Amino acid sequence: MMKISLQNNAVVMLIFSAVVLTAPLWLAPIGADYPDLLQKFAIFGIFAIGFNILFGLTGYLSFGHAAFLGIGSYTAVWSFKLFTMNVLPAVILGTIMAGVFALAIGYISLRRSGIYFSILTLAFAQMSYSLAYSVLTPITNGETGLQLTMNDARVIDSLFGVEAEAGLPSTNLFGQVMSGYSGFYFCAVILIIGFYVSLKIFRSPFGLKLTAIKSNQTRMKYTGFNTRPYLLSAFVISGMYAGLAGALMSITDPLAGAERMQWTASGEVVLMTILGGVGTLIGPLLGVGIIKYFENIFSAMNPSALHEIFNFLPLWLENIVVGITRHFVGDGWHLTLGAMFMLVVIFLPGGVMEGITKLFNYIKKKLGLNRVDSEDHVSEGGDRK
Amino acid sequence: MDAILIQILNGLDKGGAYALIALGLTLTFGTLGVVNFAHGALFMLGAFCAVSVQQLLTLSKSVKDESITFFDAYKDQPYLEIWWGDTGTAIIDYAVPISILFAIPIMLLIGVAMERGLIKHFYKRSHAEQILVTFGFAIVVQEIIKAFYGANPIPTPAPDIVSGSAAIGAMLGLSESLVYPWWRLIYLLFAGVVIFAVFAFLKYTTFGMVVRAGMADRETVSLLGINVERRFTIVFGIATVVAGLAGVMYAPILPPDYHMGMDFLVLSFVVVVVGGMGSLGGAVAAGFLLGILQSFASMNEIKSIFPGIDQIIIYLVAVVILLVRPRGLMGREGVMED
Amino acid sequence: MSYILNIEGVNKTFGGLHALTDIQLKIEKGTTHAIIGPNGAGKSTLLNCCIGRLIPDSGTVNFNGHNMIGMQPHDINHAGMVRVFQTPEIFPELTLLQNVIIPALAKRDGTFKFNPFRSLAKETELEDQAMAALADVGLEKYYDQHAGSISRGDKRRLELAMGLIQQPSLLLLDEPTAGMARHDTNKTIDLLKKIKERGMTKVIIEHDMHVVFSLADKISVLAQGCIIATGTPDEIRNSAKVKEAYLGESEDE
Amino acid sequence: MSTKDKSKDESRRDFLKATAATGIAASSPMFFVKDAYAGSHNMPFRNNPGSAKSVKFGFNVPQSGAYADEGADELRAYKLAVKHLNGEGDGGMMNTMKPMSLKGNGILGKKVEYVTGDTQTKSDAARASAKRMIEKDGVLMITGGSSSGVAVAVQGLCQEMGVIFMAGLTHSNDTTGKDKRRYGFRHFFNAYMSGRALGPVLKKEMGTDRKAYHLTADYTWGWTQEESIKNTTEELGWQTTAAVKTPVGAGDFSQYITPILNSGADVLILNHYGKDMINSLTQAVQFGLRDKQVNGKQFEIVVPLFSRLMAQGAGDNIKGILGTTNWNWSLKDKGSQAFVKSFGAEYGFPPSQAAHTCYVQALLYANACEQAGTFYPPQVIKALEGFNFDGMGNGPTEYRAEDHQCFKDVLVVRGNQNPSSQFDLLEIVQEVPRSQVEYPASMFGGELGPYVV
Repeated sequence: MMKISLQNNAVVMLIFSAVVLTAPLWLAPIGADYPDLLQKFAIFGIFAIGFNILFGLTGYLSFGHAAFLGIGSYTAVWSFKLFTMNVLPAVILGTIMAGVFALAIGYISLRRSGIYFSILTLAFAQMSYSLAYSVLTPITNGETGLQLTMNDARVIDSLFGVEAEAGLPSTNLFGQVMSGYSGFYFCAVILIIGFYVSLKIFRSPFGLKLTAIKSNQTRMKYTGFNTRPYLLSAFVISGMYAGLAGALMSITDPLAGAERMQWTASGEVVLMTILGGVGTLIGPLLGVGIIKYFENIFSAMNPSALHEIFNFLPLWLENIVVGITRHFVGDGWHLTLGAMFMLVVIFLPGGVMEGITKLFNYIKKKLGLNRVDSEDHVSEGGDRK
Repeated sequence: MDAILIQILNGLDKGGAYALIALGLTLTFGTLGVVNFAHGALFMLGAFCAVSVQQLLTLSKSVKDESITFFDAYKDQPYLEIWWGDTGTAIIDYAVPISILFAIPIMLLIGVAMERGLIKHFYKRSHAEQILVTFGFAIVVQEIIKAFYGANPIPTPAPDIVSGSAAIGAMLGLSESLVYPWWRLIYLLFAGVVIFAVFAFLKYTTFGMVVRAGMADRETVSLLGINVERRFTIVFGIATVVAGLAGVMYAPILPPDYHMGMDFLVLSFVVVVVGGMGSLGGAVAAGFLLGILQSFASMNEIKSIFPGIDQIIIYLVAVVILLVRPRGLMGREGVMED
Repeated sequence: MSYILNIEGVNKTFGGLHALTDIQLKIEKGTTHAIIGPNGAGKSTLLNCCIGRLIPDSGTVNFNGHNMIGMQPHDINHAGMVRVFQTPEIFPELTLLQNVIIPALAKRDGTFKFNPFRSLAKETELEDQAMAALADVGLEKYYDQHAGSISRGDKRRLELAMGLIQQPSLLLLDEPTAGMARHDTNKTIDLLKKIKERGMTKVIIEHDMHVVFSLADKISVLAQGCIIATGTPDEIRNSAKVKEAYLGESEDE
Repeated sequence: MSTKDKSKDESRRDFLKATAATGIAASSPMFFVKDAYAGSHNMPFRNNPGSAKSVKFGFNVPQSGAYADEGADELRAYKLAVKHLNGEGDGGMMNTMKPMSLKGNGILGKKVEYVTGDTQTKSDAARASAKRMIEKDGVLMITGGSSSGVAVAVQGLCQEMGVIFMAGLTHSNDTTGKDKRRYGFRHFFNAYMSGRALGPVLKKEMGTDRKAYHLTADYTWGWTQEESIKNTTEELGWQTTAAVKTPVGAGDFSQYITPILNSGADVLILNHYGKDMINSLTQAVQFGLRDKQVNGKQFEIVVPLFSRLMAQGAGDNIKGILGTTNWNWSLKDKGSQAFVKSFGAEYGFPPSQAAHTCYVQALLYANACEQAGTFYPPQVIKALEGFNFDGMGNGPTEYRAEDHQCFKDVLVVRGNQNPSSQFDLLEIVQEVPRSQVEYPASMFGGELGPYVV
C-alpha cells in the first residue's frame, strides 16, 4: 500500500541535487551565477529549511532564530581563530553550539504558545543582539564584527606545522580553499544533506506527529503524547540548522557581525518561508531565492542599467518604462519587496508554491491530463462538507 | 533623591509614550484579531502629518540667494511670512499643535481606507499571513515617504513657548535642579487624555459596549443583528488615529524619519504582549511599567553593577513576566495562543 | 466485584457555582455504564475531571487502583483511559488515515519517541491497523480525504475510530451519536455493541434514550452536579426521582 | 583556466601547496572562472581589464536605512567624478589637483564605468554587495560607505579578494589603526584627529577648568572617539565626570540626559553620529542644558564629529555647538571652490563632506593608476602610498605609507547662529594645521598585510 508516501525519496533527492549542483548554469541568464550569491542561496536555503521544520510543521512562529545564526557564525570564527582554518570543526562546533543555545532558549520559550512564544523568542534574540553589539565585545568584537587576525593561536594548525605567511589564511577543507565556487559547492552539498534530513523528517512518524501538534495540540495531549519534548526537538533541530547556516556564512566569508542576530534578520527568514510557502518542502527555498535575488540584483540596478535592459524598446517607450521602473530598483528595491509581499499574500495565500501548484493544475487541465481525477477530488471534498 | 524623582518622572513620560503607541495595537488585536505589523508605519505617518503641515505652512517663495556665488542657488522665504509678517512666523511656530487638527481626519481616512481595502480580507487568514501583508504594507508606506521626504530626520520643533524646561523642583519646593522639558510634560498629559478618552469611549457609549462584546465573542454579537463589520472599521480607524496622534506629538522629541516606525514596532509589540494580548488596561500598565524600569536601569549606579542592563531590560522584563504570568499582566485565556 | 474506575467524593466549583458535588461512582470492568442527565448537570465536567483536563477541588479518581488526579493527560491516556469528545476533536488538516495513525503511534511509541529518520511509508503494519479501524466505523472509502472536509457525523465516527485503535481498557464517550442521522446512529450502536463483545469497558454520556437503553448495563443519573440515581435500565426507567429531574425535557433532545 | 587558478592559490597560501589537490575548483568547468585573473598583463590579478575599452568602479553606498541620504550624496559625487574622469563636464578638481597625471580620457585610455550597490549600513549586506561587484561585475576598485563597521568589513574583504578599497565616510581610529589593510585607503580624518583639533579651541572657548560628561554610542567607533576626546580634554586639565554608554538607535535618550542635570558637569560631549546624534542633541537642548549655569559657567555641548546633513536634521539645536568636520563647502581654496561649483551646477545644492571625500577618493585612485601606468593593484598601492598632493580642499595632503591614513588640515566648526542660506549651517572656527593632528603610525597598532594576495 502506497498511501502515505506519494513520491519516492530517491527520485526527489536526485532531482533536487541535480538542480542545486547545476545552479551556476541555469542562474546565469538572470545574472545570479556569481559565487557570493550562489553561496547565499545555499546558506539561507539551509536556514529556511530548518526554520520550516519548526514553523511549517509545528506552527510555532519563532522570531528569534537569527540568534542561532549569529551563534553559529561566532563559533565558527572562533574555531578558525583558536584551532584550525579547516572548516569541518567550524561546521560541527557551530551547529552544536547553536543546538545548546536552542535547547536552553527553547526550553523556556516553549512554556508558552502563540504570540507569547513569538515574543519570548524575540526577546531572547534581541538580548543576544544587544549584548553582542556592546557588552560582549571581547567575544564578538562588537559592531565591527569578529574577524581573523594575524596573531590568532590556531593551535591545531600550528601543531601540524602549517606556517603562517603574509596575509590572513583562508578557510579550507583539507587544502581546498572555501571561497568562490568551491565554497558554493561545499554549501550546496551541505544544503543537499540538509534537505535530505528535512525530507526524512517530513515523511517520518515524528514529522507526522509535529504536523498533528500544529493541527490540534490539545487533541495530541489526550491522544497520549507529551507534546513539549516534540516541540523542543523541533526547536533544537531548527536551531541547529540555523547554527549550521551561520557557520557556513563564516566559512565562505570569515567575519561574524552582531547585526546577524537582530530581529530584522529573524524576520527575514520568517518572510522567506511564508513567501515561498510554509510547510512545503521546496517553498522556503523559493522564498530565499526571491528575497536574496531582490536584495542583491535589484538593489544594484540604476537607470543606466535599466536603459541597457530595455533598449530593445523604441526610445520613447524605453524612456517611459525606465522612468517608471527606476523607482522600483536601486534605492527603491525595498518598495518592490514590500509590494511583492502584499501581492503574494493577497493572491496566493499559500505562497509562491501555491501559485506553482495552481499553474501546474491549470496546465494539466488545459492539456486534458488527469482532468477527471483532480475534479473528482475537489467536488468530493466540497460535497461532504 | 532628586535623581530618583526625576527618573520616576522620566519613566512616567516614557511609559505614557509606550502606552499610547501600544494602545492602538492592542485595540486592533483585541477587536479584530489582526496582528498589525504596519502599526509602526501608522505612527510614522502621524509624525509625518506634523512634518507635512510644517512644510505646508512654510511653503516658500524661492528667492535668489546672493550669498552663494559658485552656482545659482535659491533660498526660501515662507509665503506666510511675506504676507503676514510676524503673525505668519507665529503660525509657523505652532505647526505641531496645528497638525493635530489635521492628523485626526487624515489618519481616520487612512485607517478606514486601509481596513476596507486590505485588513478586512485578512480577518479569517492566519496570523502569519497577516504579518506578511501588513509588513509589506509598512515597507511600501515607508518607501513612499522616503521618496518624498528623504531619509534624513526632519526637525519639527515644538512651539517656542514650550521649547524649554519647566522648573518642577522649584514649583514644588523641591530641588532647583529638578527640571523637565515642557513638551514632554505635555506629551504625558496628552497621552493620559487620549488613553482616558479611548477607555471612556469603550466603556460609556453603546458603540463601545458593542465593540467590547465583539472583543469577547464576535459571533454572538453578529447573531444579534448588529453590524459588527462597520463598527470594526471604525475601531480600526480609531486605532489608526491614536497611533497617528502618538506620532504627531512625538515629532518634536524625535525628529521624524521614514524608518522611525520600524524602530518602535518591536517595542510596541513587547508592550502589548507584556500587558496581555487585547487588553487595553494591560497595555497601559505594561507601558508605564517598562518605561519606569527602563529609566531606572539606565541610571549609572545600576549600570555599573549590571553592565548593559539598560539595553536588555525591556526584553528581560518581558521574559520574566511571561514566565510568571502566562498571558501577560491582564491577558485573557485563548487570545492569540494558537 | 472489580471496579475499573472508582470516583469518590469528587467536588468541583467554578467561582460560586457547584458543578459537581460529592460524586461517588463505581464502574465495573467489562460493562457499559451510561451517565444521563439534563443539560448543565455536570456530565462533561465529570469526564474532564477523569482525563486530567480539569482538576477537582477534592476527591479521588481511582483508575485500575491508581489515583489519576494531578496526572498529565498523556499519562492518563497511556494508563488506558481514553476519551472521545463531544465536539469532534480531530486533526482537520490531516487525512482520515493519518488521523487514525496518530493514536496508533501513541500506543506504540509512548508519550515521546524521537524517530525522525524512520520512514512513514514503511509503517505498513500501522497503516493496516488504521484502515481496519476506519473500516470498523465505515469510513475506509475516504481514507485520503482531509478530516476537516467530512461531515460532522463522519467526524464523530472518525474520532470513535481514533479512540478504538488505542484499545483502551476504559473508553469515555461523550454523546457519541449527537448530530448523527438515525441510520448512522443505529450503525454506531451496532459498532459499540461489537466492542462490548471485545470486553472493553465504556462510559457513555448520552441524551438519546434509544441509545442509552440499547447499550447500557447500568445507568447513573446526574442532576445539578449530584448523582441522584444509579441502577439497571429498568430501575432507572421506573424511578420517580429521575422522572422528576427530567420533567419538561424532551427525551430525544 | 584551472592551472591559472592553481597558481594563484600557490602564490597566496604556502601551506596549501602541499595539500592543494585538484579539488572541486580545479575540476570546475570553464565558465566558472570566467574572467578572473585572465588578462594580457604580465602579472595576473583579479578583474584585470586587459584589452577592454573600459574599466569599472564599484560604488558601495548606503541606499536604505539611516544613512541613505548621505549615501545618495556620495553617489552624486561619484557620478560627477566619473564624468570628470571621462573628460565630460567642467572637470571640477581635475583642474586644481597637483600633481596630476590624469588626462580626461578615462584612465590609461580606458573609459570609466560604474556599478552601484546598497550597503544598508550592515557589514553583511555591504560585503555581499562588494562581492557581487567583484565577482559578477568585475570591478577594479570599490569605494564608499558611511560607517566604520562597514568600512572595516569591506576593507578586510577587499584585501582577501585583491581589490583596492577607497573608504568613504569612516571616522574610527581602527580603520587605519588596528584593522588597517594594504588594500584599504582612507581620506577621511579620524577620532584621534578630531580630539587633537578640538583641544586648543575648547581651551580657548571654555577654559581649562571644566567637568565633562560623555554620552557615547555603545560600539567601537563611539568608544574610540570617547577615548580620543577624553585624552585631549584631560590633557587640558578638564575632569571627566562620567562617560555613559548609550545603546545604538535608542531613539529617546531622556533617561541618559536626566542624570546630567545633577552630575555637576558643565560640558556635555556627545559621541554620537547620524540619527543618534540628532536625537540626543535635540533632546539635550529640550532638557534645557544649554540654558543652564553650572559651577558659575555656561553649560556647553560639544559634538566632536559633525556633518552638514546631520546639522539639517537637528535644526536650530545645532546653533553655536562646536565640533569638527573633514571638509565644508564654504572653504575658499581653489580646489573646494571648483568642486562646489561643479557639484552645485549639476545638482543645485552644495556637496556634503561625504560627497567631497568620495569624489576625492575616486580621483585619487584614478590618478594613482595613471601614474603607475598599470591597474595592477600592488603598483597602484605603491603609487598611493606616501603620495603628496594638493588642491583638493584641505591643503597639502599626504597618504601616509605606513597606515594609509590621509593627513591634512582639520576643520573645527560651529553651528551657525545666523545662517545666510539653508546650506550655511556650519561656520568654520579654525582650520587646524595638519602638524597639530599628526601622530606616529605605530600608535594604533595593526598590520597592513602583503601587497600580493
